[in-house]
Amino acid sequence: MAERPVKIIGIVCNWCSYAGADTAGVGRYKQPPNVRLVRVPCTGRIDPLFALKAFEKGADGVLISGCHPGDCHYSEGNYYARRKFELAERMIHHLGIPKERFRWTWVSASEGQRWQQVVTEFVAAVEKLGPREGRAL
Amino acid sequence: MATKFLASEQLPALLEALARDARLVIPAKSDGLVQFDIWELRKEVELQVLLARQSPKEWVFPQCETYLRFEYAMAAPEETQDGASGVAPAGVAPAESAPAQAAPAIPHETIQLESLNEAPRQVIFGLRPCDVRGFVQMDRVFGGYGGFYFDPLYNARREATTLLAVTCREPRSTCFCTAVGGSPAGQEGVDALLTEVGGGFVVEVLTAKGEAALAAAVSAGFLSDAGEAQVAEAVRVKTAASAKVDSPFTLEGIRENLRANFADDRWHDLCLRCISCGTCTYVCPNCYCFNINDSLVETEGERYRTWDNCFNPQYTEETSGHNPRAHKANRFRNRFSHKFWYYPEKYESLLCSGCGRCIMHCPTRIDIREVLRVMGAPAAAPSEGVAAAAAPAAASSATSPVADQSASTEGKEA
Amino acid sequence: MRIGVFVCHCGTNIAGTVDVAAVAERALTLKDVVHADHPMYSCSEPGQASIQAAIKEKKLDRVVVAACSPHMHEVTFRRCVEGAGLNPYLFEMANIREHCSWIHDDKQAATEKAWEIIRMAVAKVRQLEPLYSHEVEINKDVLVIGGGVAGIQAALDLADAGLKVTIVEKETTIGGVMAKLDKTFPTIDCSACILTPRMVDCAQHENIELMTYCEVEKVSGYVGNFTVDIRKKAAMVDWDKCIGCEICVQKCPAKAPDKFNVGLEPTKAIYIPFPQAVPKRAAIQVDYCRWFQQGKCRVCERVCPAGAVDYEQKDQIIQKRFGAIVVATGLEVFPWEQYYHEYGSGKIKDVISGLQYERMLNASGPYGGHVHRPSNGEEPKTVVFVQCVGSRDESVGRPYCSSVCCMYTAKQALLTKDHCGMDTEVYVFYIDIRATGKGYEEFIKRVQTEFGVKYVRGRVSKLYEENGKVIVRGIDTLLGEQVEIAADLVVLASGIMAAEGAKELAQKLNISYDEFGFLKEGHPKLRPVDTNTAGVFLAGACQAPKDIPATVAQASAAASKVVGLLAKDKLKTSPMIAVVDQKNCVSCWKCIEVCPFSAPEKQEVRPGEFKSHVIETVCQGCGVCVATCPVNCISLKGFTTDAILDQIEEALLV
Amino acid sequence: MSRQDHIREFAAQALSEGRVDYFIGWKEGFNPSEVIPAFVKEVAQVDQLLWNPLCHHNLVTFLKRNMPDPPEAKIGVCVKGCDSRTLVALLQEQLVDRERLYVVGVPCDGIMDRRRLEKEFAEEIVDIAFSEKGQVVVTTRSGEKREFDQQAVLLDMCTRCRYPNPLYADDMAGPAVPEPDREESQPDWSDLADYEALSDDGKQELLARIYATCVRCFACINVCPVCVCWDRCVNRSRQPELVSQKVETKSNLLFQMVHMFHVAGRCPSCGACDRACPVEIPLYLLHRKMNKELYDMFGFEPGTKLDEKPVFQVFNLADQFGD
Repeated sequence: MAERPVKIIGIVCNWCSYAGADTAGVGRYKQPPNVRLVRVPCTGRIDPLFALKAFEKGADGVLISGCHPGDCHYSEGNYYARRKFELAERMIHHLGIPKERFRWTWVSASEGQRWQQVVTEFVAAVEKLGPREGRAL
Repeated sequence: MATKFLASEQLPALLEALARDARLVIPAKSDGLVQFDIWELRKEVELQVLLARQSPKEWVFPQCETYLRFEYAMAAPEETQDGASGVAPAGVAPAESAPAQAAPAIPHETIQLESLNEAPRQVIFGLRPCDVRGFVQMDRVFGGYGGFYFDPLYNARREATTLLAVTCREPRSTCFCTAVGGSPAGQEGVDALLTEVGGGFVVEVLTAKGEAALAAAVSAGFLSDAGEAQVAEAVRVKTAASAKVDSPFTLEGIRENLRANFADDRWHDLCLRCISCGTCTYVCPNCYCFNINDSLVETEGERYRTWDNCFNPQYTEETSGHNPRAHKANRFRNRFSHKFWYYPEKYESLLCSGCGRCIMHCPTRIDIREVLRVMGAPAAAPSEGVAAAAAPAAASSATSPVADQSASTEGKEA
Repeated sequence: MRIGVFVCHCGTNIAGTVDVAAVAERALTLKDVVHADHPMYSCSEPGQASIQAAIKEKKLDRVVVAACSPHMHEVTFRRCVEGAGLNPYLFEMANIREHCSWIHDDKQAATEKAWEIIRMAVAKVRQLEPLYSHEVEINKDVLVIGGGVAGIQAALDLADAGLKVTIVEKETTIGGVMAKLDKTFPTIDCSACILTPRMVDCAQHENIELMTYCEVEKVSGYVGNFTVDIRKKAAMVDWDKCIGCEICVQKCPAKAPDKFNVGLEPTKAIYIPFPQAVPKRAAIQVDYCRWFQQGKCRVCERVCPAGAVDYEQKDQIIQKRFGAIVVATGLEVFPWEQYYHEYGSGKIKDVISGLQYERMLNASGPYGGHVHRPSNGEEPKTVVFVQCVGSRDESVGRPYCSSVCCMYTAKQALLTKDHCGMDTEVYVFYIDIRATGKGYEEFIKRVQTEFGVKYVRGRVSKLYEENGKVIVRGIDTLLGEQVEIAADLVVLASGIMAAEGAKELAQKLNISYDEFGFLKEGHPKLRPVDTNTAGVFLAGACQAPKDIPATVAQASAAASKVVGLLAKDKLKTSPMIAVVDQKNCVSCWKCIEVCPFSAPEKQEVRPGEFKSHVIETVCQGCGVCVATCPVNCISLKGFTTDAILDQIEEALLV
Repeated sequence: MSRQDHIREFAAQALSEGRVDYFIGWKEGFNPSEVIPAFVKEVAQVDQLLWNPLCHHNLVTFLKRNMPDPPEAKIGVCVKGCDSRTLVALLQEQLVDRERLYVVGVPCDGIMDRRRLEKEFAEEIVDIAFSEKGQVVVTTRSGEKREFDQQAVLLDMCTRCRYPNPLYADDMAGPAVPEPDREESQPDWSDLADYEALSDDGKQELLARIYATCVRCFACINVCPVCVCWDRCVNRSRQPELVSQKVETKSNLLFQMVHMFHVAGRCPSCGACDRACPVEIPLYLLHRKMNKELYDMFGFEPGTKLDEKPVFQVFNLADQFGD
């Protein structure tokens, strides 16, 4: 039996990256179908534990994206968030979850093409590692 | 029943024989920590260290057990007359027609239940008489004693479990089994008791269960009949061991005294260093409180129970947010009062076998012996400034959160 | 719970790639889903009608529409379900167009993905609760901070709209930078002639209260209900008595630096900045006053015909309440002396700043409009202008363009020819000419051709004195050669900075500012006069360097925003905000620490017991506090942790 | 005057002058090998107080939310260097009321790793004594005596200590001990090296083994001096259920990660959690790593400066994280 397709949880802010993914859609920028997006108002709303929770529940990868620094709709949310994500990234790797399975980045509402690129690259990286089964987290 | 002798070198063979037709659980060392574990995984039985970190309680009363699975079967909804609504899945039984005005029922939701009760045959080897008494004391709460609740999960497992205990040759300074009616060589609830003597163990087979568990070993010749000298040495070992156990407090009048001291401010002093964690209850051989959880994801769910403990701030929290045991001291008092007052009152048995694990492993070494010496003794004279025995709850309720509820409420525990 | 799921065809936009009928059918196997349908166009009138009909017939209490992006039609469908009597927030959109059908070709994969997206939406909708907007009473008074042209314009517009306005100005007079200017480009209008009538209007308008020589001390509250502490600085003159006769100024024996004239000539310790000042009131610069410094003098007190001088005056704090705030704190000129040591650090007398030159040109300035060399008082024969001093220069930490210098330099070059004669040699060193306004490019052309001002493209590397001249050494990048000009006067087009104290004020107002201290607009394109704090608006150069027309336009825009805001008697707040479950609050105040809007506050729930409370009207719903709260006792309505976790979990059920 | 004498004297003064309602120090436990937190309410009891290398408890734990009894009690407390950093972390966020505290700083030469000693004997340890020469004499119940070099049986964290002297104290129990030049030296994270050298799968296997043991007793969380949620810990919450109540490896690890993220920037790795864990889970693998990364990210050492804020409650526009 073929390996199951990898499943990636994407958590994106409403104003930039969710809209950027919309822009990608409007521009018909084709993407692999492995990402499931959860919309939140701001990256500042994202508890890094959501990513750990996703891994616990069996996600093969977690992608977080929001407004570029300086562009936050709420002016400061992503400044707090990037500190947390940076630590989360390091700690997630510390737990033996390969770096390639967690990515956080910035995609603005106008960057449809960049969204396509981010998704395509990330899915390819996770696919290279394959599905995660039976891990400690 | 018979008294046998097991030569030291035959111990591995005995364990192998025991493991043949039952799950064998032994104390074993891993990363320096002695814990009960399945023999197949760790074959070195550890009898030098007196007590495993945790009691063997979890092998009969697991910390977390799923005992019910359920699934909502989603049939289709009632068909509508409106063709435009499109979806008309095939093979769906039409729903019962509901009265026109009422909200339509949800006829498409049925639930399937599957109850789980795994009770493999098992032998716990190498536990101590106090560990066994832990089970014996706990049996009452789960076993329907006095016409109360009978827990099928616990009893099935208890039934399938044989307890082969080992006499404590070198009791610790924290041991107080004799103070609570036990002994380093206690036989209550023990299916067979091994006592280490020169060259091996004297094995006293005490119950039919014990006999059955050891039958294979007897027929294979690992166990021979014990000689008189060996039996005599075992008696000496036991006597010597008993002498090494302190009797740090007296049970006499303890219930009455705890009741009298219920609202005493000294509870606050005693628990100042308590961090309100659950360590004492989770290492304890007979703390049995548990919590029930449901989890449901989409249509599938399960019900499981997990250990809980009276130090958990949410232990008695009510839905409203009110907690009758809001203060750490209230919760602290409960543990000791439960073991020596409420439980005995209801089940006619103490709920402490004196293993001392709670003393050894408490992060701040809260000492149950000290607590009982203070609070289990007659209330202090009023001249010492403690408003308690004579002027109970009402008088001190203004200053002491301990006094927030009456003793009788607490007494209904468990 | 009775959930209805509507999977939109969107013509072939979705149905072309996703098997919508099959997905709708599968949706019925989900827990709580009692109805599923697949309309051709959900957003169309028949589509919406079918949703409303289903809500009524099937008694749906939650609705999921799987269609396009919520950015497209969330509002549409919220209204739709509300029309059928459902709370609009018991609705969730599953985006299976932009995020699915449009980006995938494989029908099977797209259908599978659409199915999972819908399941996630159903998982979320189960967690939603009805939400209700709240209404709060609003105060209709407006505070304008800053009395320059931006503040004046905003105040007049607001006052004309019938709102009570208070202008707080830190100087003794309103007028700001524009009052210092001689002429304005490109029309060469007299700056004072167009500004002073407006200043007078402000003073006379029944709806405007001028609070000059005042500063904002503290701001609390929120949109519709701000409470502001204003510090009225002690002028040492009782302004109720002062008649602005200037006798005190004439008799005062102590000299003091003249801020208004940018230090060209000193003024007196007791001063009135300029003749047309509004209000025309005197104030004492205590640091230079002989009475305050040496304990003798009191000349002003003696000569004052009104008996207005009061040496005992103290600062006063006045508390006022407002519904909205317009920030118009304006600009400051870049202190080039501290940075450009190659230009002599301000030690060469005949090197002056553009603003100083304005005062020199001005007829009511210290020299009566006569251009002369500060070193010897002679009229200059060769004048060199240097652009981009403190603009577009990373080396002094000012990478941005100050936006007005190209134009004011051209204007000053023209005025030089006008004042000193057409035979005066006038050079302008520039990097690029930015003349993007109406009539600006034509103006530059006119200055270059009609007035013969010589434009040299290149930077000036050094200014130094030699034989009574200022030697300007630079490069002409068009010719590719070194240029050296012996000038009589050099005017530096010093750039624009945010006003001193803008950052501190921004902190008090809880609005953002950039690394240069310019205040941040709500959105660079779509909310250029809003800030991220509701009820606070921006006007003029406090937001970014801009010229007078742009400033006035923004001021009017800010005013119209305020009018729009205060046109209602009550404010409706978004219900998708954070709310504290005080039962679980552990009073760690991390929420207060991180909130960009100061929405959480300490609320005394029982005597001495404080819990966090989010002020509904202030919260913007970003959720930073929610992610920071260690006990998760703050939840963001519409985006609860449960809803997020359930979506994640649902997506991962294989 | 020994540090112990100082402590007793400070305690006696504070109690007799009524500056504190009670004074928290250390005293002997149920035998001389055990030291426990002491809560002294009367001057007559100050002689219980002791100071020796067994005083591992971080007494700041007893200052945090809901611990003081009565809640408004004025408290005197002893802090070692590492303990003082947890106190500073609480003070940074105003989570304790400075006005109600009297802090006695105790410069520290390092604390015994009692668990390591326990593992040297099958039998119970009943006495641990310290000689002048830096030797530790351990006696078991049956009378066996063995000597150890004190430096060799210190807690691992004490051998890497950068802050042996309290950073915040009203009075100091004796002179400071020598400490590293922190401007010059970097923190030593070599204790993590073995774990970090593991492959991703190796780490997961090890974690799976370690976290299978966790019993969710909350000792780590409740003893943690900077973990203040106490009765409201989100690890107990079932709505939202961030961490499953099911006691199993995955959720046990997640449980611990919740703790780690919630103390990130406030935890100075005092090690109280490691020592409290009844099943000896090496929690340092997480909190030391976290602090290593925070140091790498921000050059930040939690709880060292009173006027600093924990790094996750502030931000810097110039932060250079992400792409």
